[in-house]
Parts: sequence; structure tokens; C-alpha cells
Amino acid sequence: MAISAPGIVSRAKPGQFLHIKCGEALAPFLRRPVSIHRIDREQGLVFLLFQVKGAGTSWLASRQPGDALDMLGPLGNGFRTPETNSSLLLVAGGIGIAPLVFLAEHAAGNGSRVKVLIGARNQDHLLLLDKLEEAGATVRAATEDGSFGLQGTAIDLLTQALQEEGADMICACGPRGMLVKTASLAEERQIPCYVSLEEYMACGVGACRGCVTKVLAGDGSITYLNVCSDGPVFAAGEVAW
Amino acid sequence: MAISAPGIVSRAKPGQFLHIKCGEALAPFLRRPVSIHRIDREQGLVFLLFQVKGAGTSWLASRQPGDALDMLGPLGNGFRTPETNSSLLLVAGGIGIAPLVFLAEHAAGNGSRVKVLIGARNQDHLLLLDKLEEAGATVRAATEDGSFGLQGTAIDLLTQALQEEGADMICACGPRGMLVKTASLAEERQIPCYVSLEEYMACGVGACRGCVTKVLAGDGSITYLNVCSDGPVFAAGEVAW
Amino acid sequence: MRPDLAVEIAGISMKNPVMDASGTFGFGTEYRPLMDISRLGALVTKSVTLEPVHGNPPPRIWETAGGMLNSIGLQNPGLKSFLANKLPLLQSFNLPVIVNIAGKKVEEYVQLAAAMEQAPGVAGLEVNISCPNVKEGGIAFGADPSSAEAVTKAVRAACSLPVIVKLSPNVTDITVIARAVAEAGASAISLINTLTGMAIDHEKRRPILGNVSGGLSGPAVKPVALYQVWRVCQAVRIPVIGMGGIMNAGDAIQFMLAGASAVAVGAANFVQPGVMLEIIDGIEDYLVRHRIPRVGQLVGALEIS
Amino acid sequence: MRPDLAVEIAGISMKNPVMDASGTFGFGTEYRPLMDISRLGALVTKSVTLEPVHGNPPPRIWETAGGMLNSIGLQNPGLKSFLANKLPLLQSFNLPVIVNIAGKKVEEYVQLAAAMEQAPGVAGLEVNISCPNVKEGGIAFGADPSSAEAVTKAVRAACSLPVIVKLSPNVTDITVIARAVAEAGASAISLINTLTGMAIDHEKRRPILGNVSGGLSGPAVKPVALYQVWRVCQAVRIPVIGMGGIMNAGDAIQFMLAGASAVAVGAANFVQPGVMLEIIDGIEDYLVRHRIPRVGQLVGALEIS
Ligand SMILES: Cc1cc2nc3c(=O)[nH]c(=O)nc-3n(C[C@H](O)[C@H](O)[C@H](O)COP(=O)(O)OP(=O)(O)OC[C@H]3O[C@@H](n4cnc5c(N)ncnc54)[C@H](O)[C@@H]3O)c2cc1C
Ligand SMILES: Cc1cc2nc3c(=O)[nH]c(=O)nc-3n(C[C@H](O)[C@H](O)[C@H](O)COP(=O)(O)OP(=O)(O)OC[C@H]3O[C@@H](n4cnc5c(N)ncnc54)[C@H](O)[C@@H]3O)c2cc1C
Ligand SMILES: Cc1cc2nc3c(=O)[nH]c(=O)nc-3n(C[C@H](O)[C@H](O)[C@H](O)COP(=O)(O)O)c2cc1C
Ligand SMILES: Cc1cc2nc3c(=O)[nH]c(=O)nc-3n(C[C@H](O)[C@H](O)[C@H](O)COP(=O)(O)O)c2cc1C
Ligand code: FES
Ligand code: FES
Repeated sequence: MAISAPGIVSRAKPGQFLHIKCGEALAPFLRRPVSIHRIDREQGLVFLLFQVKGAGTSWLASRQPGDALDMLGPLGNGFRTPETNSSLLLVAGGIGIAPLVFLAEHAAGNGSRVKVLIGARNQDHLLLLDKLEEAGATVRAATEDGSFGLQGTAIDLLTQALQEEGADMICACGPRGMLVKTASLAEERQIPCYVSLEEYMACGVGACRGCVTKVLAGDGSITYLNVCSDGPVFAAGEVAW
Repeated sequence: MAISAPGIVSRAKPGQFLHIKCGEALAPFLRRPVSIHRIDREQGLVFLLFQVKGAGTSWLASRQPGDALDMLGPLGNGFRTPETNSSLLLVAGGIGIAPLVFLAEHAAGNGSRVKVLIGARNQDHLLLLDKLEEAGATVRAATEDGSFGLQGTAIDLLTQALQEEGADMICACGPRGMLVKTASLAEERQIPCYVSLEEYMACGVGACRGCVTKVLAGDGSITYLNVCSDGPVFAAGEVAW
Repeated sequence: MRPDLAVEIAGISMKNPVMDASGTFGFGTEYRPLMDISRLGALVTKSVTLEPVHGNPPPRIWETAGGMLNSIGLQNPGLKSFLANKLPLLQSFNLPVIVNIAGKKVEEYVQLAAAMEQAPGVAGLEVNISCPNVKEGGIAFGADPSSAEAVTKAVRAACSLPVIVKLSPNVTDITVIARAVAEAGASAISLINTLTGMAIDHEKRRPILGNVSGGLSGPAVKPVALYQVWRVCQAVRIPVIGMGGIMNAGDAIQFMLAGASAVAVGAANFVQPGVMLEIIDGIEDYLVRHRIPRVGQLVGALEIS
Repeated sequence: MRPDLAVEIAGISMKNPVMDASGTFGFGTEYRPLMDISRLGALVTKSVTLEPVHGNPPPRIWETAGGMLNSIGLQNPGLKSFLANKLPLLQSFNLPVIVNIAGKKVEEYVQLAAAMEQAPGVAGLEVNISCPNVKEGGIAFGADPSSAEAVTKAVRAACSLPVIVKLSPNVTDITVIARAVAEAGASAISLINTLTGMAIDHEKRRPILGNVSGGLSGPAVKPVALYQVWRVCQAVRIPVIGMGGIMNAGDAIQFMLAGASAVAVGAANFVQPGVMLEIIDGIEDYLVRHRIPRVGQLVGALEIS
């Protein structure tokens, strides 16, 4: 889905999200967080990629060309910009690919070597291979049923990739289980790793403290940070999984 | 709005209504009662005529050809069928014309002489004069601003009509104030008079007792009857205004 | 193998755990043209009082966000007419009939209970001590543990029918009331009745309901209902019938997981007549999908870590 | 002539009757990029406690029909950090700042009150005796008239700031609590805090919130809130700040007609940041349209026949 939103585009960073009012009246009540999937700076377009899950996303999916959308954003911290010429591994599970495409395009444009590892249930869920390669990224895919690429998961791809070559930075988005494994593989090899988390959200701007995730403070104590405003991207080592 | 509903059409009587689920999810919560405006027996079509007032009717107005509608009905008692060859005065205030068109067509088809008196705010609110005349009814109109017909109200038309000729039966639908006056004019002249009432409704089928109107029982005591199942049409003399 | 949906509440055997919530299904006959009523687990009547009650002045209904207010005021034809005109028809459904009774004084509950005991085909009583829409009695009995206890004891003594006491959610601690009625001999508890609320027309600067205040029900109150059912189920050992905002099978299962042995469906009937049958089917599907042989295994199966 | 929107609550002068509901607007700064905060009548902080509070485990938020559950658990940086890091920024808005305080013991409320009295730029206190999401204190104080009275008396004695006591709707008779705090010296009352509720994931057979139960707010609770505000306004003479499900100017006016002198907006901020400014404008439009010169004339102007 492409939306004209020059104001958002001009400020958008990879890993940030939009908080979208779905439905005309009170149902659904709360906004829905959706990552910025890609942007087109020249045309002032922001792209979304989302899975229809419930009332909010199915309303969103039924928008017609020309409809207006009420979106807050860009929100959140976004991924740390990789240093130029560094080598980057992006690990995507399912719809977790959404924000990583923006990051891949951004980093590749910055001169980084970007390899994207995508795990999906089957071929139908494998999205955007072409777009990523166009942007200059290398892509490896795995499907659970083996219908495309490796039969296995994004974690299998990551294990393989790390054996082959290593990386300066790993960024991941996907199911929590995948993030946990990514974090531990990265830690084993001491590679800086960033993960994008999800939590139910109300305000989206850090006011309500509804979207917290448990983190380890520097002194080892445990505290809660907002996924919406302190995240959604966290250093993997900081998260109390 | 025309809806294909052969099951409803085959049982529909003038004055009955449909109870319509508006909106896909929980908002709006309750169904909306809308009169059967006309039917086309051959094609199995039921027609609705409604004013957009709030969430329910605006959702209804935005339906597209081919959409499905969840409708209960026909519900309610409907108007008493006039005797053949009787003379009938129908008094409509604003959108109150909706059920009276079905009645006019039905009664005219039955050989009755039907005169329809329509009061509206202005010309734009004057609906369906042609359709009524086509059906064989005589039509008199009044607008508050004088932009069409008499400058005045449906009650002015009724007063005039009663002076000119009298009637065997009066049926009215419209704002409560208009119904009260119609009832008292009818009573003065001892003409049987039936009014169609409105009340907020929940079930629409007589189960919840939410839609009651105050009536005078035969013994002079006051009680509450359901507009949905005992009405919406009541003998004017029965209603405790 | 099809899962077993049957439940027994206070000696009343039901072929499934789904019934209507009192007052939303009239005396059964109103919905007959629209659905196969005999498929229900039980049928609960509108509240019956000793004398006929005219109820509150209209408007009595108002739609709210995710729910509705009502201020019917227990309009019903009274005991005599109920026995003569309504009960015979109810029996034709071939279902356990639970008669909901309401009174202004303990003595009225007693008379009603005694009369129902004599009447043919009454499977049990639901004692409404929680109606927010009447001036005397009603909620007053349900708001105070000692009067709740008094009504329950008196009804218990007046008949040998199963006595289900229906509680009001408008209290500080519902477990106190629940324990009081359990100790007073209630066979089961049902909850929640409506939450007291009001609506205002700001353009006219007047209350919308003729009775000023009314009772809130529908999905808007489901979180409150689930919480109170869960708390009551932990506080007492008698079976609980859960209700408040149930719109579909998922909602019904949530109440059972919270501890309810059966569920009642209210406002949803207005939105979708026949929804109770879909709920029965949906519960069965869920049991099949989760390979659970008996619906009773859901009761209180909520896992709290 | 433009109507006069100014109100005075317990000595706090506000240029209009609209403020945020505690906990839905953080400490003010979070919404600064999205709206002109200085247009509000007053700013109410998230609850501040003596020591930092981490709050409840996630999930803490769940959407419900017409509203939401939250189980934040009073997460806040504690008094010291509040005074050092939050209060100075709050002052920059040039608004009356009302600090919401919460404690586990009466003594904690007292210490908080005394500290706020010393702090520069605190216009008044809102005393939260109604949080359903903490194990100790919170709602326990608001559920019982004598403990509500004790907290109020102690805070009243500990400082000379206006003391607004925030009540819980989860009680049998809110007028009893309202009278108790009024007699104990409260300058004003605010209500409602959230209704206790819960949500269950029936597929996983687990509670959805990490804390199991949470507080319900949003339009779903508006009928309950309006009713309780109306009742409290008839029971006490001190001013009332009304809240619970206010989404637009019409809702706000309904609360004022029911007797509230000012209103607070909670969950609506999440749905539409800036909604409070639209509410202020909408109230002004309403007054113009109805030719009412002062907003105060709406207070309690509900006509009941
Ligand atoms: C920062 C962030 C970025 C996201 N980006 C994307 C994206 O680019 N593409 C995409 O398909 N999905 C994304 N999600 C998940 C997306 O927000 C949910 O799928 C969506 O909110 C579901 O709403 P619904 O009404 O369709 O489903 P329902 O299940 O009906 O939603 C019910 C409630 O749960 C919340 N909820 C449900 N699932 C999630 C979830 N995974 N995360 C947060 N809240 C949830 C909803 O917001 C709503 O409040 C993102 C989530 C977060 C937190
Ligand atoms: C028997 C009957 C037949 C009707 N026939 C027609 C018709 O043919 N054409 C037409 O335009 N209107 C008709 N109405 C009125 C129509 O039902 C309302 O205009 C409609 O319900 C408004 O819904 P809303 O969501 O658009 O407005 P809202 O004002 O948002 O509705 C809020 C609530 O009030 C109820 N409500 C509001 N106005 C009325 C009303 N006048 N009568 C009953 N409930 C109301 C709604 O059903 C809803 O529950 C009829 C009403 C009744 C009782
Ligand atoms: C229109 C209406 C009438 C009701 N009448 C009664 C009644 O007579 N006796 C009673 O015990 N409860 C009555 N109730 C309460 C319901 O039985 C039920 O407890 C409540 O509505 C919550 O369920 P729901 O959210 O599914 O509607 C009534 C509810 C509604 C909506
Ligand atoms: C996310 C959230 C956090 C809240 N935190 C507090 C709090 O810290 N202190 C407090 O007194 N009330 C708190 N409340 C209650 C609100 O101030 C308000 O009383 C309630 O939400 C009803 O208003 P609403 O329906 O407009 O949200 C909180 C409410 C929400 C939704
Ligand atoms: S959603 Fe409110 S703090 Fe993150
Ligand atoms: S709407 Fe239920 S009885 Fe008429």
C-alpha cells in the first residue's frame, strides 16, 4: 500500500512506524502500529506492508485509491544507521520483513554490503525478493515447507551465513522466538545486534506506558522501557528475553 | 434503495418495517428500524426510503449495488387494510411519507380513493409526488417555506381536505406533534384514524419491551404496548399522547 | 466423536451450557419464528413479579458505545397471567424452564417461589436481586450481603426448586455477596446483571431515558463481567452462570474458562436472533479443534502463571 | 461576544474546563510535538509515588468493545526524579499543574503532599485512591469510606494545596465515599477512575494482561461515569471533575450538565492526539449556538421532569 505523506517521508528513518486510525467510528478503538516498509523520497510516498490479522488490518486492507488515512508518525527510534562500508545481516521472519526493506535500501544506498535472510512459511509468504535485489542487497530465503530456497527457518540461514562470513551488525524483525535465537547467535560471535519488538500499544508516543518490554539496566537491575518511544528497536543484549 | 428480498416481499404489508443490521462490526450496536417504503412483487424487490441521521443510516446510505444486507422482517402489525372503494386520507410529515407510499399503492390498487397530504420543510424534501400520482393517488403538498404547493404544513392540508370532502379513514406518519393534531382533527369528525409511531428499539420482535408507547386500555387504565410488535400502527384514539 | 456439551447446574440437566439472559428473550415465544428454541440448554424467562408491572416511561432503550442502556422496569404481566398464559407455551419447547422472579419485599419472593413450586414444568428459579430499574426492591437486595442472604434463605425455605441467585455487579466486592448467598443456601449464582448508567441529550439538556438511569449491557461490559465471574468462581463452590456481553462462542468460552459452568446471552439476541445457536455450534467446534471431549473440562481451566 | 470558558476549581483558575486524565498524558512532554498543550485548562500528571515504580509485567494494554483495559501499575520515576526532571518541564507550559499522587500507606500520601507543597509551580493535588492495578494501597483506600476519609484528612493536614480526591467507580454507593472525603476536607472530587475488568485469550486459555486484571476506560464506560458523576454532584457541594469515556465536546458537555465543573479526557488522547483542543473549541461553539455566556452555566443544568 502506497500513501502520499511528504511530511512523514521527509523525517522517516528505517525501523520507525506509523500509528494508524483504522475504521471511521469507535471500532476498532485504538490505533494500529505499522512499520514504514519503504519510502519514495521524490514522490513523497510511504509504503506499508502488512498482514491482515483482525479488524484493524482488514479495514486498512480495504482502503481504496484516493482514500485518506489518519496516521501519526514517524514514531519510534528506528535502527541505528550502519557505518558506511560495513557488512550487514538482516534477519526477517514472516511479516518482519516489512521494516527491513527500508533498512536494506537505506544501508545499501549508504555503501554497506547488505545480506537479507528471509524465513517464511511457504513460497506465498516470501515477499519482495526482487525489490531487495534491485536495491543491491543479497537475498537468501528459507521456507518451512521447502517450496522455495532452503527448507528451514531464518535462523538456519543465519547460522549458515555466520559460518560463511560474519558481519559487522545484525538487525532482526520477526517472531519473538526468532529474535531470541538471533540475539544468542550474535552474542556468541560478539556481533552488535538490534531487534525490532512488538507490543500492544495505546498512545504510541510514550505517554501511557502501555507498550513496555522488560530490559536489563546497566547495573543489572530490571526495568521496563516503552516499545513505542524507547524502541521499537533495542540492542539485543539489553532485552530481558 | 432497492433490495432483492423475495421472502420479505411475499409477506409484506403496508406499515410494516424491517430491522436492519448497520455496520459490519459492533458499531452501531443495535439494528435500525426502517419502514417498507414500496415493494415490487414481481421482481421480489423491497424499497427503502430513509433520511441519513446518524451512524446507522449513513452506513446504510453508503451501501453499493450488490452488497448484502442483514434484515429482519417484515415486522410489526402494519396498517389495517382499507375497505374496497373507501376514501382514504394519508397524512405525511417529512420522511413519514416512507411507509405511506406502500399503503397508497396498495389501497389504490384495491379500488380505494387515496389522497396523500405531504408536508415538508422545502421543495427538496418533497418526495415522490410522481410515484404517488402514477399509482392513482391524488397528491397535495405543503412546504414550510412555500417553495412548492401550499405554504404551511400537512395539518393545514388536512384541515382543508376535511372541509372539502371528509374521508372514511385517515392514516398518518410523521413527527409526534403532527400525529397529535391529526388525531384530534379525526376525532372531531369521528373518522377512524391510524398513526404509525416511532420509538427506540432493541429486539424489534416484542421480546425486550424496550420500545413501548403509552396507551389507554379499554377500561381507561394506562398501560404500555410495544411499538415493534403491537404497532407500529395504532388506532389514534388508543394512544395516550 | 462429537464432544459432550451437556452440563448440570444445581440439578438442572441441560444438553448444552447456553441459555438466554432474563429479559432479553421475553417469554420464549417472541423469537419462535426466527430460530429453533428447543436447541437451547435452558430457557430463562423475563422477571415475573407478584402483581402486573407496567414498567418505566419511555424511552427505555439507548444505544451506547459497544452496548446499550435499558430501563424497562420489569414490565411483566404478573404471576397469575404468567401461570395462565405464558408457562404453558414455555413448556412446549421441551427445555428446562428457569423462571426469573423479582419482588419488592422478601415476602413477595416467597410467594412467587411457592407458586412456581406448584406450577408444572418449572425446572428452577432465578432470583433477581439486582434490577437497577425499579425503585423498591431489585438492586437494593443485591447490594447488601445481609439482605441478599435474607432473600436467598426465604426463597430456599419456600420451595424445593433449584435456586439460582442473580447478582448485581454494582458492588464494592462481589465475593462478599456471593459468599452470603451461597451460605444462605443458593444452589447456583448467575451474574452479571446490568451496570447502572445514564445517558444525556446535551442538545435538549435532558436525560435520554424516561427513568433517567438504566442498566448497561452488551460487549462494553464484558471485561467487567469476566472479572466478576472469575472472582466469584474462586470465592464459592456452587456453580455459576456467567453473562455480560457475550456475542459469540469465543466470549462464551472465556466465561467458562473463568469458571462459569454455563452462560447466558442477553443483548446479543437483539443484534442477531439465533446467535445462541451459533454459540452452541461454536463451542462444539472449539472442543473438536482442541480435542476436548467434554465441555465441563473448560470450566475454570484458565491458566494463570 | 465570545463566551467565557473560564472555571475555578477549588481555587485553581483555569481558562477552560478541559484537562487530561491522569496517566493518559504522561508528564506533558510526550504530546508536545503533536499539539499546543498551553491551551488546556490544566495539566494533570501521571500518578507520582514516593519511590520509583516499575509497574506490571506486559501485556498492559488490551482493546475492548468501545474501550480498553490497562494494567500499567503506576509505573513512574518516583518523587525525587519527578521533582528534578519532570516538574521543571511541566512549568514551561504556563498552565496550572495538578500533580496526581498515589501511595501504599497514608504516610506516603502525606510525604508526597508535603513535598509538593514545597515544590514550585504545583497548583493542586489529585489524590489517587482508586487505582485498580496495584496490590497495596490504590483502590483499597477508595473502596472504604473510612480509609478514604483517613487519606483525605492526612493529605489535607499535610499541605495547603487544593486537594482533589479521585474516586473509584467500583463501589456499591459512590455517594457514601464522596461524602466521606468531602467531610474530611477535600477541596474537590474527580471521578471516575477505571472499572476493574479482565480479558481472556480463549485459544491460549490464559489471561491477556500480564497482571490478569486491569482497568476499563473509554466510551464503553461513559454511561457508568455519567451516572456516578450525576449522583456525586447531588450528594456533595464541592466541585467535581468528571471523566470516563469523553471523546468529544458533546460528551464533555454531558458531564457538565450532570454537575461536573470541569472534565478530564483520558483514552481519547490515544485515539486522537489533540482531541482536547477540539473539545475546548466544541464547547465554545455550543455556548455560542445556545447563547450561553458562561460555561459555568452548564454545570448541573440537566433538566429532569
Ligand atoms: C512497532 C510495530 C510495527 C509493526 N509493523 C507491522 C507491519 O509493518 N506489518 C504488519 O503486518 N504488522 C505490523 N505490526 C503488527 C500490527 O500492529 C498488528 O498486526 C495489528 O495491530 C493487528 O491489528 P488487527 O486489528 O488487525 O488485529 P487484532 O488482533 O484484532 O488486534 C487486537 C489488538 O491487538 C493489537 N495487536 C495485535 N497484534 C499485535 C502485534 N503483533 N503488535 C502490536 N499490537 C498488536 C492491535 O493493535 C489491537 O489493539 C507492527 C507492530 C508494532 C508494535
Ligand atoms: C417503525 C419505524 C419505522 C421507521 N421507518 C423509517 C423510514 O422508513 N425512513 C427513515 O428515514 N426513518 C425511519 N425510521 C426512523 C429510523 O429508525 C431512525 O432514523 C434511525 O434508527 C436512526 O439511526 P441512526 O443510526 O442513523 O441515527 P442515530 O440518531 O445515531 O441513532 C441512535 C439510536 O437512536 C435510534 N433512533 C434514532 N432516531 C430514531 C427514530 N426516529 N425512531 C426509532 N429509533 C431511532 C437508533 O435506532 C439508534 O438506536 C423508522 C423508525 C421506526 C421506529
Ligand atoms: C432489555 C433488557 C431487559 C432485561 N430484563 C431483565 C430482567 O427482567 N430480569 C433480570 O434478571 N435481568 C434482566 N436483564 C439483564 C440481563 O439478563 C443480563 O444480566 C444483562 O443484560 C447482561 O447480559 P448481556 O450483556 O448479554 O445483555 C435485562 C437486560 C436487558 C438488556
Ligand atoms: C493507560 C492509562 C493509565 C492511567 N493511569 C492513571 C494513573 O496513573 N492515575 C490515575 O489516577 N488514573 C489513571 N488512569 C485513569 C484515568 O485517569 C481515567 O480516570 C480513566 O481512564 C477514565 O477516563 P477515560 O475513559 O477518558 O480514559 C489511567 C488510565 C489509562 C487508560
Ligand atoms: S503505547 Fe503508550 S507508551 Fe507506548
Ligand atoms: S424493540 Fe423489543 S419489544 Fe419492541
